[in-house]
Amino acid sequence: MAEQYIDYDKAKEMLGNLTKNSEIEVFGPVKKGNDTFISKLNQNSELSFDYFITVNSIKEALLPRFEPILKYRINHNGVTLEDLPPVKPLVVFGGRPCDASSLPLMKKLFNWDFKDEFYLERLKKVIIITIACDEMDENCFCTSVGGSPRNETGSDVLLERVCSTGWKAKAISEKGKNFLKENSNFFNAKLTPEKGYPKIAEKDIPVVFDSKKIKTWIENNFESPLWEEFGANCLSCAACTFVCPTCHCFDITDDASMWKGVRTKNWDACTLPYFTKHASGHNPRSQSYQRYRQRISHKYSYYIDLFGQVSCTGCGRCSRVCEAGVNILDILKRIDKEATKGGK
Amino acid sequence: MKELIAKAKELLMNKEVDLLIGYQSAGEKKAKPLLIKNPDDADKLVFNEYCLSNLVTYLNRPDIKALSKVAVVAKGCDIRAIVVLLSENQLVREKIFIIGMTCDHVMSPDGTEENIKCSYCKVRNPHLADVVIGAPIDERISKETVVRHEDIEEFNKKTKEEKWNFWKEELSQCIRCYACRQVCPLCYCERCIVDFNNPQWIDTRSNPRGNFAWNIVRALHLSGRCIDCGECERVCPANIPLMLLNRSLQEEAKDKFDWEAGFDPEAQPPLTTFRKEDDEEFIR
Amino acid sequence: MSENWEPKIVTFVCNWCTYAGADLAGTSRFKYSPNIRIIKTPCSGRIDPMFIVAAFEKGADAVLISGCHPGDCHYNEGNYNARRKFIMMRRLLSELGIDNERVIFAWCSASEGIKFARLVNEVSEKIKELGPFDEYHNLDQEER
Amino acid sequence: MSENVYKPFLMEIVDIKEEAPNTKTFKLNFKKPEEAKKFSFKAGQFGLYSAFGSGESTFCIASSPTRKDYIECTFRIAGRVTTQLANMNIGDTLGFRGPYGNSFPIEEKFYGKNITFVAGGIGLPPVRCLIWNTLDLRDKFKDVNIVYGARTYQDLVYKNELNEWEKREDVNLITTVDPGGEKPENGCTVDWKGHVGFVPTVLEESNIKGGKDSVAIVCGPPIMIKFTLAILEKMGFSPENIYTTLENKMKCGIGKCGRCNVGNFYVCKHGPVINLADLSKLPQEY
Amino acid sequence: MARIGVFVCWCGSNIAETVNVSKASEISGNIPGVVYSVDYKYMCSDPGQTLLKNAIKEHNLTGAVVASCSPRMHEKTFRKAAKDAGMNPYMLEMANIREQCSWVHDNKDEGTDKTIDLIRMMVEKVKRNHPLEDIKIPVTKKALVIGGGVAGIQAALDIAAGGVPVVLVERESSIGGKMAALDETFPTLDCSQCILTPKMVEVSQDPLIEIMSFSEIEKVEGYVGNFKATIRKKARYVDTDLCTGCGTCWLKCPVKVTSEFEQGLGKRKAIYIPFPQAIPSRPRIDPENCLKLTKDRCGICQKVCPTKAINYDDVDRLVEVEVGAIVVTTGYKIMPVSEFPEYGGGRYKDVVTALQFERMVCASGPTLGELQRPSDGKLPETVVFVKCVGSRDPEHHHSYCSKICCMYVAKQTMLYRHKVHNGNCYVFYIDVRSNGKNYEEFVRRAQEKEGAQYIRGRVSQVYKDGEDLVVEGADTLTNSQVKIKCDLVVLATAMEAPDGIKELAQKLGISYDQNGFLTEAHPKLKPIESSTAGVFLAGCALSPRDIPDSVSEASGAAAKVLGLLSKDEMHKDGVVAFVNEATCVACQNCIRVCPFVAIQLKDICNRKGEVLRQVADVNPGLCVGCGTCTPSCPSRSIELKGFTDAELFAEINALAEL
Repeated sequence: MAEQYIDYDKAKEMLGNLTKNSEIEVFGPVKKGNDTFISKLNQNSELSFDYFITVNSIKEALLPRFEPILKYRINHNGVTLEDLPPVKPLVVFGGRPCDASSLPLMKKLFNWDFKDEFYLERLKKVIIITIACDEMDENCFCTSVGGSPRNETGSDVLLERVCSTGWKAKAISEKGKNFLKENSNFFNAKLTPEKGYPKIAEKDIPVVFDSKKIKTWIENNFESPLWEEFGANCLSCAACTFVCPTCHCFDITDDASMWKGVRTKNWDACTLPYFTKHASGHNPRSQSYQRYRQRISHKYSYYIDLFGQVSCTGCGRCSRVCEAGVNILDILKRIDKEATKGGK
Repeated sequence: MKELIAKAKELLMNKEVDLLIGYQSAGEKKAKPLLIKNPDDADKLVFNEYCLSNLVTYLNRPDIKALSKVAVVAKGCDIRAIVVLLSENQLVREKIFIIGMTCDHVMSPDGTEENIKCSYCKVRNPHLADVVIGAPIDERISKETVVRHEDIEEFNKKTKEEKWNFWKEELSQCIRCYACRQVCPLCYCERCIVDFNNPQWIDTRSNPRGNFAWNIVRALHLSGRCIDCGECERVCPANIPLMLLNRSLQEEAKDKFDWEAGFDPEAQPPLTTFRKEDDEEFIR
Repeated sequence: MSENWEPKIVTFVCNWCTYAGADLAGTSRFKYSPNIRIIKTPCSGRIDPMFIVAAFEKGADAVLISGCHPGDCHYNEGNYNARRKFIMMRRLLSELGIDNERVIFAWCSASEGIKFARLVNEVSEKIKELGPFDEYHNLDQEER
Repeated sequence: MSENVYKPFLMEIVDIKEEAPNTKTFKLNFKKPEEAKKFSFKAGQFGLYSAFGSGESTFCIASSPTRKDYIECTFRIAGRVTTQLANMNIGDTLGFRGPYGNSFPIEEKFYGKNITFVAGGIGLPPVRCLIWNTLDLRDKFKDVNIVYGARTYQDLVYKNELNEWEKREDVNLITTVDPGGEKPENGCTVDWKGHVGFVPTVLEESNIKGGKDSVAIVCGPPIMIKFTLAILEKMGFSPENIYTTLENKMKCGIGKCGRCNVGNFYVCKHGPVINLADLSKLPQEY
Repeated sequence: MARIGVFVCWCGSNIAETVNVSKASEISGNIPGVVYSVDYKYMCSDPGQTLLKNAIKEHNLTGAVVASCSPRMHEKTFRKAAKDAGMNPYMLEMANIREQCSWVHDNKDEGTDKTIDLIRMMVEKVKRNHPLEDIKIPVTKKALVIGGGVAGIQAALDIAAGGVPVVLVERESSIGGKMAALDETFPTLDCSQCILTPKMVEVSQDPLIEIMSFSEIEKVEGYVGNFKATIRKKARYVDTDLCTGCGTCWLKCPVKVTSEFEQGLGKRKAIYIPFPQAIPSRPRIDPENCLKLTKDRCGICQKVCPTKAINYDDVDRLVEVEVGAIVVTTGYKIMPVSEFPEYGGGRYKDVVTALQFERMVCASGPTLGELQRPSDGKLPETVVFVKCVGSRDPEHHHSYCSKICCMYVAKQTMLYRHKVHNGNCYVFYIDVRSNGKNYEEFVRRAQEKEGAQYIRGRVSQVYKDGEDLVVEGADTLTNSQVKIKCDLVVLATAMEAPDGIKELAQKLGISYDQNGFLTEAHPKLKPIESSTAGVFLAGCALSPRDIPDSVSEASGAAAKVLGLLSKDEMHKDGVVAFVNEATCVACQNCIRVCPFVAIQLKDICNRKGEVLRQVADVNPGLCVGCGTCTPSCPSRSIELKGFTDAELFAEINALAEL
């Protein structure tokens, strides 16, 4: 097949077209203030393609902020469970490789023994159209965790910028191939690749730590005073975890009137003070640095024990969003240094 | 800066304080909080117009509260938070050492615009401080001036429907990360009302209903208390203009109760008192 | 709006003045619209502004809050404290674009049975005019 | 979409027992007999019980896996869900999903050994399941000791069963109440014949023996566990032979929600049963 | 286990006419948690109550909803019935389907629907209700009366008459108050001393009354039934136990100073009793003027004292008393003439207050009743009285009316005319307020029979013309300016709250108004109660009053005290606030809004006794259950039993769509 290109206008048209179909959910980049967000699109959404990286990750599309997992009716004789609406197919446009590479990671968890079909079903039905990076900032570190600006993992279609207003499309998966085929009328832009694109190469993002060393250090240094230093600035909000492509913790709550109710899975975060607090008042992780330690350890140690992989894609979103100045890359580099120093 | 570092070293060296909270550089035109216990670390301290954070919020953290004395670098606007915390029995004045910094204005990180709160600032020279560092600065607004916020004026030109649609759109983007709560120096509850589930006052789902309830209760709990530091809006990852609500309630407190929070630790907070002649035109 | 839609007006009253006023409306047989549901609290000081939100969330089209006139409070000051909270809540609701006609505050004494009946009728008529508060009710999305 | 892992079985309350102040035991039958048929569990496993309208709460299954067709759970009123559960009547419906988690290694590790149960207060329900399991297979074990204590006589749960065990020749039951708990002014309605003293002390003073052949199962409030473990080690129980169940906060019960882990140990998946040797390797975050 | 019964009353046809009661009962039976529902013709009748009681027992109900009339009518009835049947009375709620449904609606369908809603709301509430217990507070059977004027004297006597011991605290060295300084009293013109002193003696002789004169309240802790007052017994330098009141000391004392009791018109000694009939009849030494205490000279009194009662080393002592109730009768002070320079006050000796005038005409006064003007002792031939001086003058002084001036000015004109039969006396007035028994007649007598000339208008100035004073003012009836030459000007200056009243109010936790007068708990229905339970008020401490009002209020307060202390313990209902100490952060909002000072901070300590943190703490004895604290608490750590958020939310929740 000949090379396929899509430009801004065609992309807008395509996404606009897809949004018309109420049977599918479409996510794409929308500008708000100075920032761009991956948002669920509707007819009025104003798309924007000139962004370096979205504030949030595409996680939101596959693991909704809240999602019903049970519906029921209450009556005098008991309770009746009701069917849930089926998961809709999705198209997610505009994530970065560090977004898409989170999906296989997350799948491992939701597929672990008990299968969370809500996530898995969406994963089956989603088309991930990733835009390869052609910019970076000081918070990016995908290469240190096995990624790259043009990493294909998790994507169905990868778009690579060829000029200021368009991309070259590449199908990665079967799903992606079909999508390109079905939407070939949008992927037929006549674009001439311009010089200077892509602006960055893999080598621009150097590997700055060794995640194996970090794991070993974490395993042996649970009580290290450094954790207090790492978490010193943390104010215990959930901004970092909510924008993170791989943070997946959730809460389950019921909302009910007298007669009917819905049980919902909601985002929750290990950094929030109440996360592990028992009804008795006991809290195993009562201090903010302990919670921050859990976050890092989970990603760089526990997850590897369970699923053999670091649960971080190096997107740097957590550092960008943290206004208290907690910077994950600084911390990982420091751990790396400590580990090297300690010889472990 | 030299003066600040010297003072910090002195405090830490003489063990006058266990911890000092100040700012450090976080790259060009950026600063971030610095919590230090060791006098040697004092060299990292900076103070410039990019020192946006209100460090007073750290004073509420349980591990910091447990210390016997803590020094905090604070601008006049930040000290207003200390005043409120003192009046609400959350701090013991003797346990904090306030390093007041004179400050003309701060800048948003892109480095061009003066932060909006600074145009209403009445405390360029810090009050209540144990030591004031920096040359005195002319106050551009006197304490008596009744501030009219331009953003509120502009917003209030909208019709009901426009306002409703505006907030519906904005608040539907709230992801309930509670960054606004956690960064707020005045949100110090041991258990936030949103974590209270019997009854469940506020839907914890980040659906529009829950988001409305959450933002309403937050604004209400800050009414008559908010000191206009703007931290909630600054940290909001969804860029929701939270200060629109807080500022309008500040105006209301000023208009109806002649009250501005954060100046007098002895004064009775307005929602815990009343005047018999309070406005009741709206009551039938 | 369905044809036989009737507004749902949740009313929070204090025990000593307005509840007694409503009783007086009853003993005097002043007829009023059946669209209100009264929730009794000891004092208007007990009425949390968040009750308004809760009522809207549960399907109320309007909320009526009533207590003793200033100076009449059984507990001296409860209504004064409440008044300040309501001032703030009202401003906040209006900032959010919520129609002030849907949140009504009134003082109604134990002797004002007629005022209570009139009030309910006025509010009921007004809300019929405004229609159901779908904007708020529709905020309750079970799915994204 | 295939099976919804979060969908509970609907259960009917067929019996309610008031065990102690604010503590109740429900006996639950499956509403659908076909679900009952398929259902099985092992001692030590737990489930999530729904009060529809309030949410889910985690408790162990307190009945023995050797007794089919029903399950029992015992809970104390602590939060919103348990409050609603406590308000329910016989015939009402609640939800149950499970069984989840690991179980006590009865066949592998307990057969042929002396078994000592040490429980305090509301810590008895998690081991009650195992006690009945043990008693139902009594000839597989050597001595069976049960040391159980609570703050007051009122707070002792399963009083009928305590009587039953007391009478059995093949069980050594030691009951105790904290000093003062035997007094009528603290709600004691009987002439208390058991011990008066804290569980660890009573355990230490007993004639129970440790050693290779002995397994202990400990459950109760953290402070009791802490002191009991020290005593057990002194009595000659090896850390591998001391078991307890962890009770971290849980939401999903199936390893997804990221709440219950202690280090890389997911209480809902790798636990809740854990022996002291393994527990000591985990970070102190429970 | 919620097992709730619903009882729908027909109230004959009162409810049944507009509400389909059987349908309401039937549908109510389907609400989860309801195990029994029934409708009945008259629930409040004996058979109705029996039905309720039997159902509670038979169905083992944990809660009940009676849908009938207003709870204001029958809540007590049904709760008592529930209690009789063994159910906690607070587990019964009423749905008001008569006053607030059947009587105000016409349409039966609408009425029935609303009834079902109202029942459902109450069922949901009852599900969340908790059994509450009445609160029992032990009481100390002793009372404290603060202020020994006529009101305090009366209150003490009445309380003691009821068999309850009383401590009567007076700041001055004798009880008696302002009334002791008066000459004759309106409207009967009986001699003030003649009627007051017997009462003073009675107080001193009553074995149940302990007088602590020359003493002040230092501190008050505790709450209704259980106050602990610390009283400062100021150094008197005279041992009152040893002293017999023989009077040798004050006769021999060489120092003469101006007498306060005589309003500055007479003299007293440095060791003195304020007036001859003082109770206790024990002198004190004025340390500012005593030569021994100021200059270490003299010492005569000690030398002459036959009982060795003089102690120059005396110091203040603090005494604690435990009492169950407190009566505050701290009275008033009057504004001095010096506040009114425009009327010559402070400039001319012959411009005096009405109280000074009382002393000038009093037979026991400094001139023994000879009327002499202060400047030169001349008999005043013309006297001008000016009313509303400082009162009813919001621009300059007080906006309130001092209430008694109209009457005592009328009295004083008569007293004057009785002394100076052909003297002229003029009264400047705004209007004459004489609304008491025989008061109007009294004023008319002064005007018509006793020759007082009333001029309606304000005085603009008083100045001196030679030896004479000239009073210049307006006569608004003739619309003319008047100038009156006179010898004496008497100003009826305003009554004011006494010094130290605010401090005292703060110690007692009671409120005061902008004028410093104490505030009653309710202006109409609780006129002698303060906002703090167990603290009662009487007399001019509240606002200007005359003697009969003060005395009757004092008796009223005494009756309140006796009622309160009549039982060994007080009972109050269980609707009180409670604190969740685990989540309270001691922000003090609740403490600040509580109108009854029922909440305080409490320290939470570890086992070593170190303070870990503070929390709010409700004193259930003081809490009246208004619930104002609850919305003030941002973390909802204080709630009101019987009206918890869970209970009220349940009612709101019950309204959600079917």
